[in-house]
Amino acid sequence: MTLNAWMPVFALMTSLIAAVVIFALPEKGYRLRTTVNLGAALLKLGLVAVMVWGVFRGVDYGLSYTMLPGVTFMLKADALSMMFAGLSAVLWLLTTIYAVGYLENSPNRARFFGFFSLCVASTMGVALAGNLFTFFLFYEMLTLSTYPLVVHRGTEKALQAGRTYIIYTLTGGAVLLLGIAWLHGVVGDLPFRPGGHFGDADPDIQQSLILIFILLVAGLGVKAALFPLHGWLPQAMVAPAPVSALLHAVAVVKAGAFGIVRVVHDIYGVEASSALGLLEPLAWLAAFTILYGSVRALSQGDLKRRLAFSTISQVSYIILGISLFGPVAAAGGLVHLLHQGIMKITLFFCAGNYAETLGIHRIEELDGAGPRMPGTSVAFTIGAFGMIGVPPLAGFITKWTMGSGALAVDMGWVIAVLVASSLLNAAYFLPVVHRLWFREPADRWPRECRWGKLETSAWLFWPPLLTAVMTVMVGVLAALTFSPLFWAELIVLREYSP
Amino acid sequence: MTLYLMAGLLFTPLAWAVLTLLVGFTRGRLITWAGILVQVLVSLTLWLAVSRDGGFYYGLGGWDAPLGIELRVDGLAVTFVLLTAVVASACAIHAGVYIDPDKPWHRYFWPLFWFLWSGLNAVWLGGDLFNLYVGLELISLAAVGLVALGGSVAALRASIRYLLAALLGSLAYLLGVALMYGQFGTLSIAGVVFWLDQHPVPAGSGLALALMIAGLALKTALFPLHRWLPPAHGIARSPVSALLSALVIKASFYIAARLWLELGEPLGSLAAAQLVGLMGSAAVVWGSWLACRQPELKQVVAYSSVAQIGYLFLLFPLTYSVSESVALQARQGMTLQVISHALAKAAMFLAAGNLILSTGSSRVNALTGVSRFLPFSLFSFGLAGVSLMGLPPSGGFAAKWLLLQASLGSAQWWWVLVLLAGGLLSAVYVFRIYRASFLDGPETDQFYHPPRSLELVPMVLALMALGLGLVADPVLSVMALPLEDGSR
Amino acid sequence: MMMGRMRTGLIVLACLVVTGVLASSIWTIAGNPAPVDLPRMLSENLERSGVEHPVTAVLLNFRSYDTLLEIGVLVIAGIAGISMAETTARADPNLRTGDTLLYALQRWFVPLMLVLAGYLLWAGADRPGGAFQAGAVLAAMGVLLRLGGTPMTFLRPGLLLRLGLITGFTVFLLVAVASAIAGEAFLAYPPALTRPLIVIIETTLTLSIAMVLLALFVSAPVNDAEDPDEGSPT
Amino acid sequence: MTVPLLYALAGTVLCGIGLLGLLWLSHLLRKLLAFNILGSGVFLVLVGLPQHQGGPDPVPQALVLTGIVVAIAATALAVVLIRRYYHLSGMTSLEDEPPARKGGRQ
Repeated sequence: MTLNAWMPVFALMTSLIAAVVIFALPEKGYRLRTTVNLGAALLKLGLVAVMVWGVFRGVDYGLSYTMLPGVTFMLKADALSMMFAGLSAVLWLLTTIYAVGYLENSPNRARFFGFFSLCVASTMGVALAGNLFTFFLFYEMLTLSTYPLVVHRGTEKALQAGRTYIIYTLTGGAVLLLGIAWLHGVVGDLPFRPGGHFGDADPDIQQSLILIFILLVAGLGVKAALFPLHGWLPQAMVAPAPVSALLHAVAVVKAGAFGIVRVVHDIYGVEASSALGLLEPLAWLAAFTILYGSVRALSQGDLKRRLAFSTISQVSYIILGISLFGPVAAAGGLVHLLHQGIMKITLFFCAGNYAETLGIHRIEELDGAGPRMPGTSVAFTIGAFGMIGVPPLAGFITKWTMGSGALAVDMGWVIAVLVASSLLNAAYFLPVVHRLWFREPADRWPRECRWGKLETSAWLFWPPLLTAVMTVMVGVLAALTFSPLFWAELIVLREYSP
Repeated sequence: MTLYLMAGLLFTPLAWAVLTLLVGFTRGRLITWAGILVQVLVSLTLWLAVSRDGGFYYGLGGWDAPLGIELRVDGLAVTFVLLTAVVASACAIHAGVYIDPDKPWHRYFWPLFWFLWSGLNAVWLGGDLFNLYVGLELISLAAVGLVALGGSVAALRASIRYLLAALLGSLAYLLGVALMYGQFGTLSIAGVVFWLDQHPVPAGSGLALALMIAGLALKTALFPLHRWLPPAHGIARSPVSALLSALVIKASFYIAARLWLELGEPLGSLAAAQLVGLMGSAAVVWGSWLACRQPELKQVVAYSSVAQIGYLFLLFPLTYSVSESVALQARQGMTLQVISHALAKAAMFLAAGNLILSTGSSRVNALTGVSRFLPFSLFSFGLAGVSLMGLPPSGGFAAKWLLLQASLGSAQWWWVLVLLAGGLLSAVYVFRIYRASFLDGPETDQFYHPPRSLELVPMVLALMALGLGLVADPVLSVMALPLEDGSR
Repeated sequence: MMMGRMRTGLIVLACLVVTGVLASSIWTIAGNPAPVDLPRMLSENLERSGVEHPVTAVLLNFRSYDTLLEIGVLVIAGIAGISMAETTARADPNLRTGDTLLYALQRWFVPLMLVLAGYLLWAGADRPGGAFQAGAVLAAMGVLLRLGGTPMTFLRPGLLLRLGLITGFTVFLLVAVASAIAGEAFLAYPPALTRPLIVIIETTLTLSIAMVLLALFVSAPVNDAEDPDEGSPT
Repeated sequence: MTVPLLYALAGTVLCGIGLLGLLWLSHLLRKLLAFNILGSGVFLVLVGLPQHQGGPDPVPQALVLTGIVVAIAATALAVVLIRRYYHLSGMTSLEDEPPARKGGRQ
């Protein structure tokens, strides 16, 4: 066992141990808890950075042992997992900073931060899992560790949302388990491998493979909020803002989308999936979800709910990207995994800031908030423009790459979907931006708090600005080495030419 | 060496029962701690010995079967012996703090506890049909005595019902034993198996197996014979409930499983196997459903036992006329389910006891706001719940996975549905408890904080249940060890 | 009413079916001879067992572990019984009887039963009889005494009673452990001592069995002290 | 048909009667008696069924002795429990819920 073999374990452990320590600390141990939390997040970031560099050079980070007869527990770092792991490491740090400020003076913080760390540990596990079985392990752990975060406020409404959340995700988990167990029964234990395993699948098992694929995607689709399995997501908006940010930008929905990518790319393989006729229906479903989410977002008056429907729409870009049979489109989809995370977390941070500082929850209350909170509002505007796909921001890179990818494989209808979606994005984001900057503010804000010399608490102020800057950077610098786009192309290269 | 180990396993519990009977509660506790140490050491040594050298038969009193009583010391038996040592020690440590030492009748807790333990060891190792009957009765009577210990009307009702059910079950089993003896002229299970291997199955011997398994199913509270269980497990003191749910019902199931695995193929039938599986499935559904509707915390946990027992009985259809590998998976799944349920359920009952202690009420609704003040016991409860729901990485999940593989492998897809639906249904009642505790309640901190030692015990058990899935392979490899003596 | 009738009918039917199936099964089984001839093996090994009577040999030697556990079961019943009993001494007015006939019977029966018990115990070695039978007779004698109003204070829950309950069991156990320490398999009596050991075990068992049975009779569970159920307000 | 076999068949009848009583009766003492009848039936089967050329089989006789002791222990325990139950609640069956507290004699 070399150090390299243990690296994924260390990356996992940083947040797992942090969680245990936080649970053990007393509720009042405020300073120590923050220190532990931030320290662990920084450490994880460092570890992940080392591993990203290593994976780029071709170092093999992996660990596996037999957990059950015929089943291995396998952690492995490849390019795709590093993309997700990197995203969660960066955003965990920022969200932790944000959450410290957000939850100041509220009860049950030990519980909150404990489960928060646990949730990140699970996400890390999802990213680093080396086979479907291990993936499922962490996938279910993620479900459980996010439940206490969703119901954190303890109100009747929060508990109701938690119930919906758990019904959806556990049922999805059961379906997924059935798919995994069946697949295991048919072909045994399969590690994730670029190019997949079924390039020359036995015709006898094709029927089973198709059914299993449907089960797997249905199970994963719950978390990825694919239509019609998305019902839990808007309800889960009652959770505190950092949780919404984490759920929507990093952990839960991405875990679902990431799982679908894994199944298509690394279990079935793009070619085999396409040969089995599985990709085209998936693409249609994703395209429909994109439009459906956008249309529903139009009519939401609550800011966070609007963002939630926007998420439903945006996550399906990833699935649409990989289900178009072609490397360029796949790169577009994968890069959106990162881009959407950064942009959406910016928007949620901002929504949280409005709620915490001015007591604003609904869109019509935002009138004139821009001049009152210029930093937050600039960040929000950048995030919104990014979502719409204004050049040269992150969203533009995604849509451009996917569009050219679709043309390359002669699927012109995708362009239409992309354009329609962008128009809808604009239709539900621009009014918000307009209200922010160009409307007269009402006489008084719903519930205003003063936080010293900045427009809001410093803990709340800097994270959205940082992510907004990142939104700009990943777009502007997309051509550089180690940009998300570069990394996505690296993954696709390994997938399409194994 | 073996001699001392066997003597340690079979006689120290009996000796400790004598010692603790002679002293009061507090001194009994001290003596019990010493006894626990001995038992854990002996169990562990035997386990290590068997995992190194393989299993063996041991004739008690120097008389081998069929004349004497023969013990069968194999991987499965020693694993359960070790499990018993862990769970019973945990319950005893918890009970030592939990039970009020000032009530005069509580001094009898310790001797009954030790008799229970000796009966359990006798059953795990037993290879003789009649000796198993005596062991079962020892367990049943000690368990009834423990349930009745408080002497309240509700406890008496529950224990009388429990006693009658247990006695009926035992007699059905004994009738089966009588038929077996009449048929084969021996009481040694190994002897019967050996004879059946070389001769055609004689007519009329199926009934013996059916009677024995029916009696044992009644003692294990398999649906629809489960009605006695929830009152008894719900009303007993929490450490007692933990012992009953974790170990006592497993003893009768263990015998049933052993009989089925050894004799099911020649003496059973496909219809019987499917029928038992069907009853198990009904138990999963019905038990979970009732667990969702109980207003009392411990009743929820008790009905959950009814449901979890159902999974165990899927062993019967999954090992009857299937391929060798499927039968192996089913056996392993059953074993893991027994272990993980024992650990998780003990943790859950002990944690429930702590929760009741701190809220001062046994109702689920009283948990409102507890998550703010008592996260530790609640945590243990929650972690144990993870195992009951069969979510990874718990032992419950590993068991479910293996049973799923066995069902898929033998194309009995209907059990797949039961397994998956059962997991979801158990989530409903587990999350019902979480939900109650997360509800924001009155602001006052009216909760009593139990001592740390009370909180630690269920946590350790719950963590073991949770971690079992991660180390399932090494554990299973010991259980699969064959007996070194193949001549029998 | 209708439901009750149906239920009764069903139960009767079920019992009939069970009886029928059982009887036919027994009929079939009785037709085949048993493959293992245990009685022959038993008589071959009887000499080594140290007792002449095969039943006693089986009980106290071949299957002595059964007997040990069986006494354990009896002790458990005793423990559970006295755990319900009252702890403070109390004169029992209900049991003071002035019945002359009972007194007369006592005078006759008590010595007779003592002798009978002694005989049964001694007979166990070579013909039907043994510790349990003797103990039962002894207990019956105690019941008679009790009914006659003899207080028998030693049967009040206390150390003495508990000691009495387990003496027989303890002796049995000690012999087993001692034989293990002496290097034999446990519950294996050293050949030279087999007979005296079995006599000692039998005697103490008789006393203990009588004690348990009598205690269960005497310790009328009529006290009102009880535990509150868990979680109910105290 | 041998004499022992007759015992065994009589045992089955007793089993049937005992089972009927246990299921049908509700008074606890009667249930207990039914249990004892059932037990006797089982013991008769145990003793009567084994067929050997060389006379009676002592092993089942020893087993039955053990079984009787166990049955007596269980019966005694049950009687103690039932008596106390009656004392505290005034009821003789498990069928209906007990009244609030304490009826009974005295």
